Amino acid sequence: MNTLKINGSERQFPDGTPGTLADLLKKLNVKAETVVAEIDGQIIERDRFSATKLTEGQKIELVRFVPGG
Amino acid sequence: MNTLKINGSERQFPDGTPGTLADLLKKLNVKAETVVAEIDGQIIERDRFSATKLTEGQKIELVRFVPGG
Amino acid sequence: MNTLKINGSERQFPDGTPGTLADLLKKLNVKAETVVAEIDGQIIERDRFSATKLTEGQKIELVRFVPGG
Amino acid sequence: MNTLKINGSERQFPDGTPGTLADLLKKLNVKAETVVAEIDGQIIERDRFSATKLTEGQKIELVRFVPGG
Amino acid sequence: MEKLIIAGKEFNSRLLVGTGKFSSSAVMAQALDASGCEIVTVALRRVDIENENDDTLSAIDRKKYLLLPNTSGARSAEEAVRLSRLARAATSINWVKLEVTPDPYYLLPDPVETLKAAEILVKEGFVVLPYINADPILAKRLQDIGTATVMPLGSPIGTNQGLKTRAAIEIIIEQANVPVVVDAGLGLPSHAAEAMEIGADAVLVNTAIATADNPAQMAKAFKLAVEAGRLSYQAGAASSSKKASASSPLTGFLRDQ
Amino acid sequence: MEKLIIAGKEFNSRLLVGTGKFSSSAVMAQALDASGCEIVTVALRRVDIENENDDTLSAIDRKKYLLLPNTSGARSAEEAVRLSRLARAATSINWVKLEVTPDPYYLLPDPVETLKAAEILVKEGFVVLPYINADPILAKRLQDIGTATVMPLGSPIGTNQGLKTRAAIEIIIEQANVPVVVDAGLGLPSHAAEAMEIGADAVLVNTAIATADNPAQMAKAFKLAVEAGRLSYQAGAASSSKKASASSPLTGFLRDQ
Amino acid sequence: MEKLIIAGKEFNSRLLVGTGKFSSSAVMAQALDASGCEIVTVALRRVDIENENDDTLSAIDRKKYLLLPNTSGARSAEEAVRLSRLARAATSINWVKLEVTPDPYYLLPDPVETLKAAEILVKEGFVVLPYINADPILAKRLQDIGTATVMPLGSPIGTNQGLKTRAAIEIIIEQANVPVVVDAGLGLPSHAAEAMEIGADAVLVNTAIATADNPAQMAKAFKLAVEAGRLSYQAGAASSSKKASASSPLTGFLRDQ
Amino acid sequence: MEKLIIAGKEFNSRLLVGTGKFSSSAVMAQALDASGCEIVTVALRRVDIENENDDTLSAIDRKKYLLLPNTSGARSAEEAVRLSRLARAATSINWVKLEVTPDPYYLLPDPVETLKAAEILVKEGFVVLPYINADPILAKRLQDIGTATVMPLGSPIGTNQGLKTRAAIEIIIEQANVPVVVDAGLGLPSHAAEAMEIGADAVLVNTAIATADNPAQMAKAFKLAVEAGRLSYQAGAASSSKKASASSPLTGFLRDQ
Repeated sequence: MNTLKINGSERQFPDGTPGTLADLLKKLNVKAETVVAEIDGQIIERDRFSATKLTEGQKIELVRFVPGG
Repeated sequence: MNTLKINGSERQFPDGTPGTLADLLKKLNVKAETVVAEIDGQIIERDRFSATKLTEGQKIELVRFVPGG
Repeated sequence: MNTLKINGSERQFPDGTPGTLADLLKKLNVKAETVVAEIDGQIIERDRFSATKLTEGQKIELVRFVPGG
Repeated sequence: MNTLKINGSERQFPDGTPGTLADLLKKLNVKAETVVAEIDGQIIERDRFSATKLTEGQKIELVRFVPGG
Repeated sequence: MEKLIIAGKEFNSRLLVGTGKFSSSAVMAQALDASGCEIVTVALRRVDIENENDDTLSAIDRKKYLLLPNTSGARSAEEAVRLSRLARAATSINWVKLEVTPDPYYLLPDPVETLKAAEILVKEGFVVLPYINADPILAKRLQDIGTATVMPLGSPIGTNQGLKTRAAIEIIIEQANVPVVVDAGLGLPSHAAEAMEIGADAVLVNTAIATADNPAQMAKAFKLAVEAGRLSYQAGAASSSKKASASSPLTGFLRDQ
Repeated sequence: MEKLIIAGKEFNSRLLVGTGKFSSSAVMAQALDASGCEIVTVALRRVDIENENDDTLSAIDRKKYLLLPNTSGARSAEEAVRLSRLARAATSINWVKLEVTPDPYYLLPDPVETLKAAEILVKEGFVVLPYINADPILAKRLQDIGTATVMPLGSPIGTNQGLKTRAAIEIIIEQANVPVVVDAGLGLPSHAAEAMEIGADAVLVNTAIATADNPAQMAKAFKLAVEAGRLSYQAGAASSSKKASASSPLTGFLRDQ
Repeated sequence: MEKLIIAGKEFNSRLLVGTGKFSSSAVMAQALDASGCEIVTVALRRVDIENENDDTLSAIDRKKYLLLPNTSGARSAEEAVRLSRLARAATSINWVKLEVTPDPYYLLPDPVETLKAAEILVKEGFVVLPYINADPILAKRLQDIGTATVMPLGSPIGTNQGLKTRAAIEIIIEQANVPVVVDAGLGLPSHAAEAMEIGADAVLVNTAIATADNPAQMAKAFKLAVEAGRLSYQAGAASSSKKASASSPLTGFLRDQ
Repeated sequence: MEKLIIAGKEFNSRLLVGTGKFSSSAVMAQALDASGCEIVTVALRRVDIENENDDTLSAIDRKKYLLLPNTSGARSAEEAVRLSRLARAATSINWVKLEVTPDPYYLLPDPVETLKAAEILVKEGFVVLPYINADPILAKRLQDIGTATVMPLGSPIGTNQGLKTRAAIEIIIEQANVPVVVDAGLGLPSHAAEAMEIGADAVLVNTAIATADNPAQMAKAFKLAVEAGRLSYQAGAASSSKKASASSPLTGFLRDQ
């Protein structure tokens, strides 16, 4: 199994999946164009989502704008 | 019977009683030295309580000081 | 001579003049349509200015609207 | 001549004078018990005033308490 | 914004403007125009027959503005009634801003003489708008005898101190069944907005506009502030609290609990 | 009204609006429209991957409004810088409303951490709009290191208490060479007007609009109040005085001296 | 501190205390003692003949305190006059605190009825201390007809809101030639001190003392605050300014220019 | 009144007095005596060696008063630390009122430099009483690093404007575990009483006393006001309300329903 820590909680995925950050977002039904991603503290520009391979144990943050003052 | 209106409510007394304002106060267990009296709109000085005869149908007000701002 | 008290100060006029309130206003160069008049405490409607004869010793008030809050 | 910078302004003294900080204070008519002294940024405790020799070119600060809020 | 109704007459503007203290008729006319007001107050005075000048009020278009004569200068009910009658003779209408101010220094209104004059004038068919201290009991008595409004002061006339009498005016508004027009002392647009926010039906402003460096611009500022305050009153402002509350979400932070 | 200029960018509106606490995206959109604002603040939060919902901010037309991300939730300079970088990655622009609020109860800003974060962000080329206590010295230090504005609070966020810090904000305005935007605590249009009257360049409002019974109408009220306050500031308001002064002439009374 | 003189009678204390709302006679007695007051107000009511209880006011030592009967409950001048006469019959002296409050909700005084009653009572030889709204003209009229004091309210009775009417009371004090006693609404010692600082001759407090958790201690607090305010008034307080000024010397710093 | 405890030292008085601005040593000595204070602040300055005069502070009996040196004049943490060390060398004790005021005009404290200096001085064993803006976060950070008190300002020093920062100081008091001493800007006894009523542990006054026409009497006034405010805080003041409530009974009126 493949374990990723996403937004603070661990998630298991079948080996070899999700291949890329883009694949992960699709799996989670999250529109890529609305989010920003950070992998192990490194910001990933949106245009590199599909080029970014995910590997066991990475800490992934998916954030987006919400209403605020 | 002898009817007096005291502080807004009617009261019956046996004929001939209460003879005087002083008698009335005694009947009501009201200390004379703490009250002021008004009969039919006329103020009765305290020293005249016992000299003041009461007659059928009079309106009597018995007032006293109470805490106030 | 003919003496009138106008707005608090006495004024002398040749006998027989000013005949009417309208005449007086003309003499004083006051536009009739901008003023209200009071003679001896009596208000004179504007349309009666020319019909109103003036007589010796009258107290005449000529007032008008001015800026105010 | 012997030059000292006292409270920001230079002062000339005959060679060899003032020998000590205590001597200087006496020269300036400053009561030792009311002041604190600093020589070249170093605080000098009051009990060491007379033991403290002064040498050419030193920067001396003499301060004291004054009224303040 | 729903209309202001005084004595059955409808007005779109909730800002009344006084015409005193302007540097010139032209400046006044521009300010009145910028204010969007529909009611302007004027005073009644003796013609200066020694040096007669043109009628400075001819600058006011009486089709555009309702002229509201005041009884300024009256020190008693009797003088106020006399001035009111003269004013009625001079205008087509019978509205009067009732002022009885015996004190020449602070020009504060006399409650007793004002009530007395109001009773006479209402009987004579006048539409009476009385200028009063912020006195809820007096305001109630005046509306009970039939005045068209009550006009409590925010602070002494011409002081620009603002809504010093807020606590009392809130009570007046709560008890009123005629329009409450806050008069005197409003020195800044924020003062006017505050008066409208607590539910005043209108405000009257003169000194703050007339004595500003740029009266027309200040008039515009008061116009907007009065509208702002009225909209806020109707929009149902949230109450204030001592405790802070975040305007951004308190969940989803980028840290693990 | 002359334009508001922040970091070289021009704006016609001097009212900034926060997007939090609205009952729905539709209500928010109407309120933003009614407010006439051109800058809206947003927060950055984790996506809730358990129950993914649509992007609630899609209601905001980014051609019409400049999106100003805040760093709400940051308790230290480090967290604020991290959030700022993420925000920049998410937007085309590099503006950020800097908030560092270690205290979860009153959400008051930390002066030391805010200054530290501002120094880093300015070096990294951010346009920094720091939210601060009404502290004139801190405001000066921030503008000296190159922040685009200073945003002192009027009172604790969400309290609607108004301009409690007026005395200090007057000093900040006097010393400022960048726009002063009063942020937090303005609960009524009169509060916003007051801030503008004393010379604030703009105000930011969120809670007072979002939690009103009718947010769109309240937004309109704040729009007018901000314009009123600015016009008043420029029109040169007359000062207030203790002594009254008549608005009607003190001569020509109907009586003989 | 120089003495307070009312109707020729001298008093050392400038704090008058009302006797209402105390939890018990004992608590009241302790509070009166702690307050150092010399004048206490009482009300006049019908004896409840159905369940006669002891005279709760026997706790008050009439050698120590001047009993000042009020006319609370009166809704008209007529009722107030009647109550005043009954009070006089009950006490050795002819002092009365005149209250005419037609409104049962805010208990605000009626200016017209109060003036009417005052005229009658003064003629009958009463020493009249009228409770009024903060109305300078009414205050002047009352002192002109011969009342012994004027007692303007600071804010509606029992609200503890403090000196909301400060602006008007300052005018009343300026015009007064009888003692000005601020009555009603003073909720904290600082409110009483403020009233004395602006020149009030005395204050009357009831609710704030009687409803405190510890009435005797609060009474002591008001005693000290009234003295503090009076001393400050006489000591000639320096005026406030916008510009700061150092309290430490601005010379002799440890640095070379 | 329970004692005030600062750094383990007990004091009976909750009024600290500054020694600046008095017209003479004699006047100062009388005022200090009348104030009942036990802590007096002093500044440190260069001796004027050109015209040496007697030590003006010899008038202060150091057995009676704790001398609290301030660091006035310091524009940075470094200068404040240097002054503190000199002050310690001059006194038997190691207490210091920490002031860092880079701005020569309003003399407002620098939050960053003040915190930096406090950290150094606490490490060196000083008892640090920092003068700060009314900033709850800064106050918390200072008490966390071990300062003996926090001393937030009421308004800019020497302005006599009073407790302008009340809203923030209430938060500081709520969060404090060291004594909160309100410093600067308190111009009248009522201001000092208000600060104590909301729970301040003490106040520091200088300008208001020193510049009064009669400093000794004003000092006495502040002494009483501080005691009044403290007593009120402990006595549990009743809260204020908008609705009035009678202080006399609402039953037993002389009329038949």
